[in-house]
Amino acid sequence: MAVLNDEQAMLKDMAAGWARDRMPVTALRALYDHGGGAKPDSSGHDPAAWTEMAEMGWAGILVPEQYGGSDFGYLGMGLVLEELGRTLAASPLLSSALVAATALRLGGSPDQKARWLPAIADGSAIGTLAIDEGPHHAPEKTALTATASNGGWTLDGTKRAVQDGMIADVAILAARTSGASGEREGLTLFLIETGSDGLSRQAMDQIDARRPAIFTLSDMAVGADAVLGEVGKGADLLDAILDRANAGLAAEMLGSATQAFETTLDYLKTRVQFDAIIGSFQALQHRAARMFGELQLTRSAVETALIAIDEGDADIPALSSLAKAMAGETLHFISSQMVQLHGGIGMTHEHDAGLYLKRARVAEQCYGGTAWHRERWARLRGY
Amino acid sequence: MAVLNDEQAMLKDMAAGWARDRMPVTALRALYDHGGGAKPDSSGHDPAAWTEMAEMGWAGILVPEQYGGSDFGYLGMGLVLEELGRTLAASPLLSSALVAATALRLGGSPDQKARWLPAIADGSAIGTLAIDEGPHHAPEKTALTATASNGGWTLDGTKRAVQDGMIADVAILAARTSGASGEREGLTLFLIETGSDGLSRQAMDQIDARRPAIFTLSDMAVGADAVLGEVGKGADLLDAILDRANAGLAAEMLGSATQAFETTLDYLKTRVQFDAIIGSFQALQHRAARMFGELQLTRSAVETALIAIDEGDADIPALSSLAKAMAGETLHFISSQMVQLHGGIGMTHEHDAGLYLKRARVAEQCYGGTAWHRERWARLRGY
Amino acid sequence: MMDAKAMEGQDFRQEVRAWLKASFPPSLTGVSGLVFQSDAHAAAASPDYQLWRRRMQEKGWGVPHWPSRYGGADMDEAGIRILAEEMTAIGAFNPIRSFGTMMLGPTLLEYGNEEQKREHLPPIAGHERRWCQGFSEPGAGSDLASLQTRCVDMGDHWLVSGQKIWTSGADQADWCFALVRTDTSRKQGGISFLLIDMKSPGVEARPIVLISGSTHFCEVFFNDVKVPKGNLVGEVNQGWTIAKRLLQFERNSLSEVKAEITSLAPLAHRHVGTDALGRIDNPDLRARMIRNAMRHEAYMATVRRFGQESKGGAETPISALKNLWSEIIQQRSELLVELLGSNGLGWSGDAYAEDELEATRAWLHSKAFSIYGGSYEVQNNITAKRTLGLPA
Amino acid sequence: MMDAKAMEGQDFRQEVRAWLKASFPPSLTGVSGLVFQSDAHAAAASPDYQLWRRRMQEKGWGVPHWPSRYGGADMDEAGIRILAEEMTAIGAFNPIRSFGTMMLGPTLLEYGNEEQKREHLPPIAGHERRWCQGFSEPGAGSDLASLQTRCVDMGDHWLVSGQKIWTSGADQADWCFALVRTDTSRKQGGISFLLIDMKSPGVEARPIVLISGSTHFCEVFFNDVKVPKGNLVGEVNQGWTIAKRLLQFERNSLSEVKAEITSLAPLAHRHVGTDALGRIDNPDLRARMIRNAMRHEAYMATVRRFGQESKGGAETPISALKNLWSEIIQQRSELLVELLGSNGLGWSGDAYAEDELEATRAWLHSKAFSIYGGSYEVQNNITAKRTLGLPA
Repeated sequence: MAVLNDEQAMLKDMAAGWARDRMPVTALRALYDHGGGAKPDSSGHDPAAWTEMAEMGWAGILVPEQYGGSDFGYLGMGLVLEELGRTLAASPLLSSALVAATALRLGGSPDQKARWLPAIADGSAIGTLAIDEGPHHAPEKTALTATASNGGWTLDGTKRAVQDGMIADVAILAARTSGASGEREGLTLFLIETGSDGLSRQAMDQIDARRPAIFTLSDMAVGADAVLGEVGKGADLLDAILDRANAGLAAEMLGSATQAFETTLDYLKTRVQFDAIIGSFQALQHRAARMFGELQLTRSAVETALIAIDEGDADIPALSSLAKAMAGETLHFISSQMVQLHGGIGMTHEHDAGLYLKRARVAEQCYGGTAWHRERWARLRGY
Repeated sequence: MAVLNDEQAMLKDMAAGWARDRMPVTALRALYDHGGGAKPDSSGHDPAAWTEMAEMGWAGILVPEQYGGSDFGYLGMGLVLEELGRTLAASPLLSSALVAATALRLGGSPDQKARWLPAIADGSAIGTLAIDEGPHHAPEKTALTATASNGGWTLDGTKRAVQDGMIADVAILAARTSGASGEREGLTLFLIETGSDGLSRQAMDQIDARRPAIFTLSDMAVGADAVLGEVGKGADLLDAILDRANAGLAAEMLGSATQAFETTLDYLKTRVQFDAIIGSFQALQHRAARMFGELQLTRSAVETALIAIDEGDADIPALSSLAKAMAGETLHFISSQMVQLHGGIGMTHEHDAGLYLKRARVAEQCYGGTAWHRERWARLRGY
Repeated sequence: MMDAKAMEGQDFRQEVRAWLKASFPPSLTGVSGLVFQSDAHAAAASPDYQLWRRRMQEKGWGVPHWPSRYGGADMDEAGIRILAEEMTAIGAFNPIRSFGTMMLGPTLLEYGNEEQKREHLPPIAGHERRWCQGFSEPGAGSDLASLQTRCVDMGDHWLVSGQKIWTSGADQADWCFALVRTDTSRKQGGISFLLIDMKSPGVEARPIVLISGSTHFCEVFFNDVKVPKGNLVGEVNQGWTIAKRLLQFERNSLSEVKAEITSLAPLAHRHVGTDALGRIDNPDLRARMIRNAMRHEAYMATVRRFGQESKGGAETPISALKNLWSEIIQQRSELLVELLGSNGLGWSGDAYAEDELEATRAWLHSKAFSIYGGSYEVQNNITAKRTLGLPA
Repeated sequence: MMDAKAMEGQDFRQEVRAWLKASFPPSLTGVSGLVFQSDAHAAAASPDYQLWRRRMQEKGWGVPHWPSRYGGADMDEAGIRILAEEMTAIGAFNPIRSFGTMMLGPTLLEYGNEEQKREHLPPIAGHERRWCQGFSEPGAGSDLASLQTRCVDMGDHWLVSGQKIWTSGADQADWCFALVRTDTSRKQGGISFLLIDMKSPGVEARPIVLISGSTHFCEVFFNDVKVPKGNLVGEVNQGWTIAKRLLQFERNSLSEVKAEITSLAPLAHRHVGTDALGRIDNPDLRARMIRNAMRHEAYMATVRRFGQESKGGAETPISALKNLWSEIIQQRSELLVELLGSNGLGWSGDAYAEDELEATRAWLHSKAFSIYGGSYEVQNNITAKRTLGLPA
C-alpha cells in the first residue's frame, strides 16, 4: 500500500466502509438473472447507489475545483476504485468520473468543460468513451466516419462494447475524419449526446452483469463544437485518456484480486478435508504464497502508474500498460484459484468465486487486454 | 515407452547395460578439467569407447545392409541415444551414425555412399554436419560461398559450433552457390574431408566438455563430385537431414531428462530435513508429479517423431520440431529442479546435477533451440 | 508371410468395412470432431443418428467386448482394434458410448451377480437406461471416504437416508449407483455399493446452477428410501474397493479424448487477424496459443501411446494424464475466449453469435475439469504416492 | 511554506551535494550499474575507487546511521535519505557496503557488548576486516537448527569442534561469526552465536568448486579450536534468536538490488537480430523476454514501495520478495544465455568473448539464488505461515 496523506487515508477508509456496507457482492448478485447474465430490465448498475457515490463527491474526484470537483488526483480515485473492485461493485464511476472527466480535462474547450464537468462532478450526467468497433481493442482501426457538412459533421458507423453505454448521457467518440483504417493520423474525438437523433443503442448481456452497448450512428449530425481537441489529431489525446483509464481500471482489478485472495485464504483456514484444515497442506500453502507474491508485484505496478499520472511523469504510457498487464494476469490467476481451491462449491452460481472469475475476463479485455498491453509496453521499451 | 519388437528390446537392454557399466557419468567427468570445461588436450570424447560402440554395430544402425550396416531404423537408433543420454555419454554417435549417415542415405550418390557409408558403419570414419555460421541456428542465412572453378568448386567462409568437428574425418557442409543470405534457393551441400588443404579448425571449449569446432575455409578447392545432392537445391535435403537429427537429439535429451528425474526422485526418498524424508513434503511431491507429467508428454512426442521417420510419414517436419521443443523445455525444467531439490550439494561441480544442467543448454541449442522449433512448428501448423 | 490368425483378421476387417459402408449414415461423418456442442447436439437429434445407434445396438458393437447375452458382441482385443480402426477410417464413431458403458457396465461385469448383470447390462448396451453416480456429499468432496449417507439393514430391505451432491444428470436419470455407509465404526471399510431406482419414494433430485449456467449437476436427497436387498453390489462393506475400481474406469474415460485436435488457428486468423507474414497478429497471444497447441498435440500422442502400452499390460498413470488434460484443455478454453475479444464475454442475446456464447460457457465449464473426478491436488497426491512411490 | 526541519534538510542537502561533487571521482559514474562483473571488478581495482572508499570512510558515510564512535556518522533517517538521493542523482554509490556492514554490523549493534562493538565495528565501517558466516552444515541446510558443531565451556575458553559448509569467502576471511551448539538437549534453544578468529589454530577452510567454477564458498573445519570467552555474542544459548535477526538483515540485503534495470533488449537486437518492425526476431524468445522484463520492472517498483512503507513501520514480506527476486533473476540469466545462442555455451578460450563467458557463468551461478539464504521452499513456508497465517 502506497504511503498516503491524511485525506487519502480518510477517502480510502470511507470507500472501504461504504463498499462493504452498501455494495457487498450481494449487490452485484442482485443485478444477475437466475443462472447468470443480467436481468432483462437491468441497467447494469444501481442508480440509487450511484446517487450516494456522487453525494460523497467521488464523481468529482478528478474534476477541477472551478467546475465543482475536488481535483483530488488519480491515486485518490484509484483508492476508491480499488475498494469498489473488492466487492465487484458495478457503477459508472470509472467510465464517467475517470475516463470522461479525463477526456474533458485533457482535451475539452472552456465551453465543453463548463457544459459537462459540473454535471459529471455531481453525478447528474454520466459520460463514457466509445472507441472500439471490432471485438479487439484497436483505436487506430477506427472506421466510423465523420464527414464535414454545412459547418458541422455527419457521423456514420458502429461502436461495440461501449462501457455503461446504455446509461451514458454523453460519450467521447473516436471517428475518422481522414486517412485509412490503421493510421493514427486522421482520428478525431467527438463529444456526442446519446439522446441525439441518428444514434441508436443496443444492450449487450455480459457475463459480469454489466450492460455495455452497441452504438449505431447513421447520418448523425453534430456541430463543429462537438469536436474534442484538434481535428485529425485525436490519436495522442486518445492515448493519454486511455493511459489514465487503464491505470484506474487496473486499480479496480487489484481490489478484486486482493479480495478474491483474502476470501480464498479464509476458506483455506476453515475448510476441513482428510481430517485437516486444508490450509495446512504445503502444496496449497505454497500456492497461496505465489498468489501473495503476484499481488505484491501488481500493487506496486498499479500504484506506480497512478502516482506517475499525478506527477505528470513522462513514462506514463509504459507504466500504465505495465499496471494493466500485471493486473490482468494476476486477477485471472487468483480468480481461477479461487474457484479451484473452493472445489465444487466454487463452481456454483450461488458462490462468489464465479463472479470474480467472470469480472476478471471483462475487466482484462476492456481498453486493451493483457496481450495488447504487453506488446505496447514492449514497443515502448524497445523489445 | 513405445511397444518394441524383440530386436529393439534387445538393443535397448544392451545399450542400457553398456552405458551403465562402461559410460557412467564419471566417464564424462573424466573429460572435464577441474572446475569445468574440457581438459586442454581433450578430444571431447573417449576414442576407446567409440571403438566399442562401433564393434557393437551402433555406428551402422542407419546404414543400409549393402554398405555394411544393419538398417535398423530411427526408433532403434533413438533407443540407443536415449540410453546414452541417461549417462550424458559423450560420443560422435549422433553426428556420425545418425546425421552424416542420414545425409548420405538421403542425398549421396552411389559413389559417395560406397566411399563413406561402410567407413561410417564400422566407425573407422567419423562424419558430421557443418551448417551454422552465427550463434543462432539459421541454415537459410548460409553465407559461406562455393564458387565454380575449373570443373570443381572453391569454398570460402566459416562454420561455428560444428559438432564433434575436431574429430570428424568428413563433414556435410552447407554452402551458397547462388542467391543471397536468407534465401533457401542457392544452397548446396558439399561432402568435404576435414584433412584437406584450405580448411583450418579451432576447438571450442564448451560447458558440457564436448569439443565442437570452428571451421575456417579459405580457397578450399573440391571436385565436382563433392556436391551432395543437387546444386542450388540443398535446402530441402538439409531440412530432411535436420528433421532426423533433431528427432535423434530429442531422444538423447529424453534419456537425460529421465535419468535426471530418477536421480532426483531417489534423493527425495532418502534426504532428511526437519526430521522427515523431504519426499514426504507435499510441495515437493506435487513438483515431482509435474516433472513426471512433462516427461510423459516428451516421451510421446519423441517416439512419435522417430516412428514417423521410420514410416516415412508426411508430417515428419512438424513432429520432429515438436519432439525437439518438448525435449528442450522438459530437460531445462527437470535439470534445474535437479539442482534445486538437491540444494547446496547440487550446486557443486562434484555432483552430477550441474552436468545435466549444462548438457541441457547445449543439446537444446544444437540444430535449433526450443524457440526456433516452436516457431517452425507454428508456421507448419498455420499459426 | 501371414499366419492363419492374421488371415481371419483380414476377413473380419473386410466384413467390418463392408458393414460400416452399408450402415454408417454419411451425413454423420466427422460429427465426433465437431468443435461446438450446439452442432453436436443438433447432430445427435437427427434421425440418421438414431438410425446409426439402432444399427450399432443390433450388432452389439457399442460394447463389443461384452458378452452377447448382455448386449455385447463377445469381441476380442484384435477385433475391437480392427473395428476402431475401420470406424476412424471413415469418420464413424460409437453412438452408444455413455456413462453406463464406460463406468457402471465394466464394474457390474466385475462385481455384479448374474441377476444384476441380466437386469442392468442390456439396457446400458442399448442406451435405454440412464444412470447417475451418487458418490460425493457436501462434507465429502476430495475426501470421499468420509461420506455419511446411512444405509440400514431392515431385514427385507435397505433403508437409505442422506444427501449426495455433484450427481450429474440425476434429474434425468432412471437409476443411481451410490456409495452408502453400512458401518459407522470404520471409514473406508464401512461403505457399500448400492443400486437405487430414482423413482423410489423419498428420492429427490434438485439441479445445481453452475457458473456456466449449466444445471446438469444435482443435489440428491434420500429420505428413508426403501431399496431391495438384491440391489447391493458385491459384499456388504466392499463398496470402497468397487468404487476405486469404478473411479479408475472414470479417470480412464476422463483422460480419453477425441482423436482429432481442432486447431484454434483458423478462428484466430478470423477474429484476431494476421500480420504481413500471415501469422496471428498478436504476438503474446500467438506464443501462448502455440505452446498450448504443442502440449495438446503431445498429450494426444501420450493417450495413443498408453493405449498401445496398456495392451502390453503396462499400467497407465491415469492421475498424471488427467492433470495434463485438465491443464491443457482449460488453457485452450481461455485462449478461445481471449481470441474472441469482447465477443467472448457475452452471456446471451443476439449481440453475440451462438458459437461465441458457447465458447464462453465452455470456458466457464472447463474450470470443473480440475475439480471433479478427483481434484488436481488429489491427482497429484496419487501420482506422487502410487506412481512415484514417494512416502506419505 | 517550509518548516525549520525541512530548512535544515535543505542546508544538509546542499552540503552533501557540494561534498559529493568535490569527492566522487567522475570516472566511477555508473559503475554500480555495470552489467558485467568483469567490468565491475576492473573498476573496483582502480585507484579512483580506492580514493572514493577512503573519502567515504573518513566521513563515516559508508554506515551513516552508525554511531561515530564506531566509524559511522550518527545520521538520522532524513539525512540518510538525502544522502542516498544525492548519490543516485550523480551516479555515485556506497563503496563500503559489505557483508559486514549489512549483516554482522547491525547484529552487533543490537546484541553485542560495548567491548565487542569497539573491537569489531570500526574495521567493518572501514572495510578493513573481512568476515564470513559459519551457519550451514552438511546435515543442516534448510533445517539450520539441527546444526552439530560443538562448543564446550572449558572455563577460561570455549572449545569448538565441527564442520561448516557454504561459508562464502572463508578462505579470504579474517574472522567468522558462527552458530555453535552449547546445549545438546535442546534444538533451537541450545545454539550460541560465536565470533572466531580464522587465524586460530585448528581452523581450516577448503574452497568448494561450484558448477559456475566459482571457489567462493568453502567448507570450514574446526578442530578443537580455542575461542576466548569474550567472543560469545549475547547470552549462551541465545544464538538462534540472534541468527534469526541476522538472517532478516541477510534476506533484506538479498532482496535489495541496484535501482536501475539494464534492459536485455539491445543485446537481443545485436545477437538475435530484428524483424521488419524492429522487433527482436524470435517471437517465442521475445515473448518470454518481455514477460520477464515486465515482472522485473514491477519487482523493482515493489522494492521501492516497501522501502517507503517500512519507513512507516510496515513489515516487509522479505520471504515473498526473495522468491520473486530469485525467480525473476534466474529467468533473466537464462534468457541472456539463450539470446547469445551457441556463444552462450562456452566455458573458456578465445572462441568466446569475455562477456559471453561471463553471462554463462552468471547463469550457472544464479541457480544458487533459490537455494542459499533460505531455499525457495523454506521461503514459501515462511510466507505461508508468518505472513499469511496459515496453520502448520
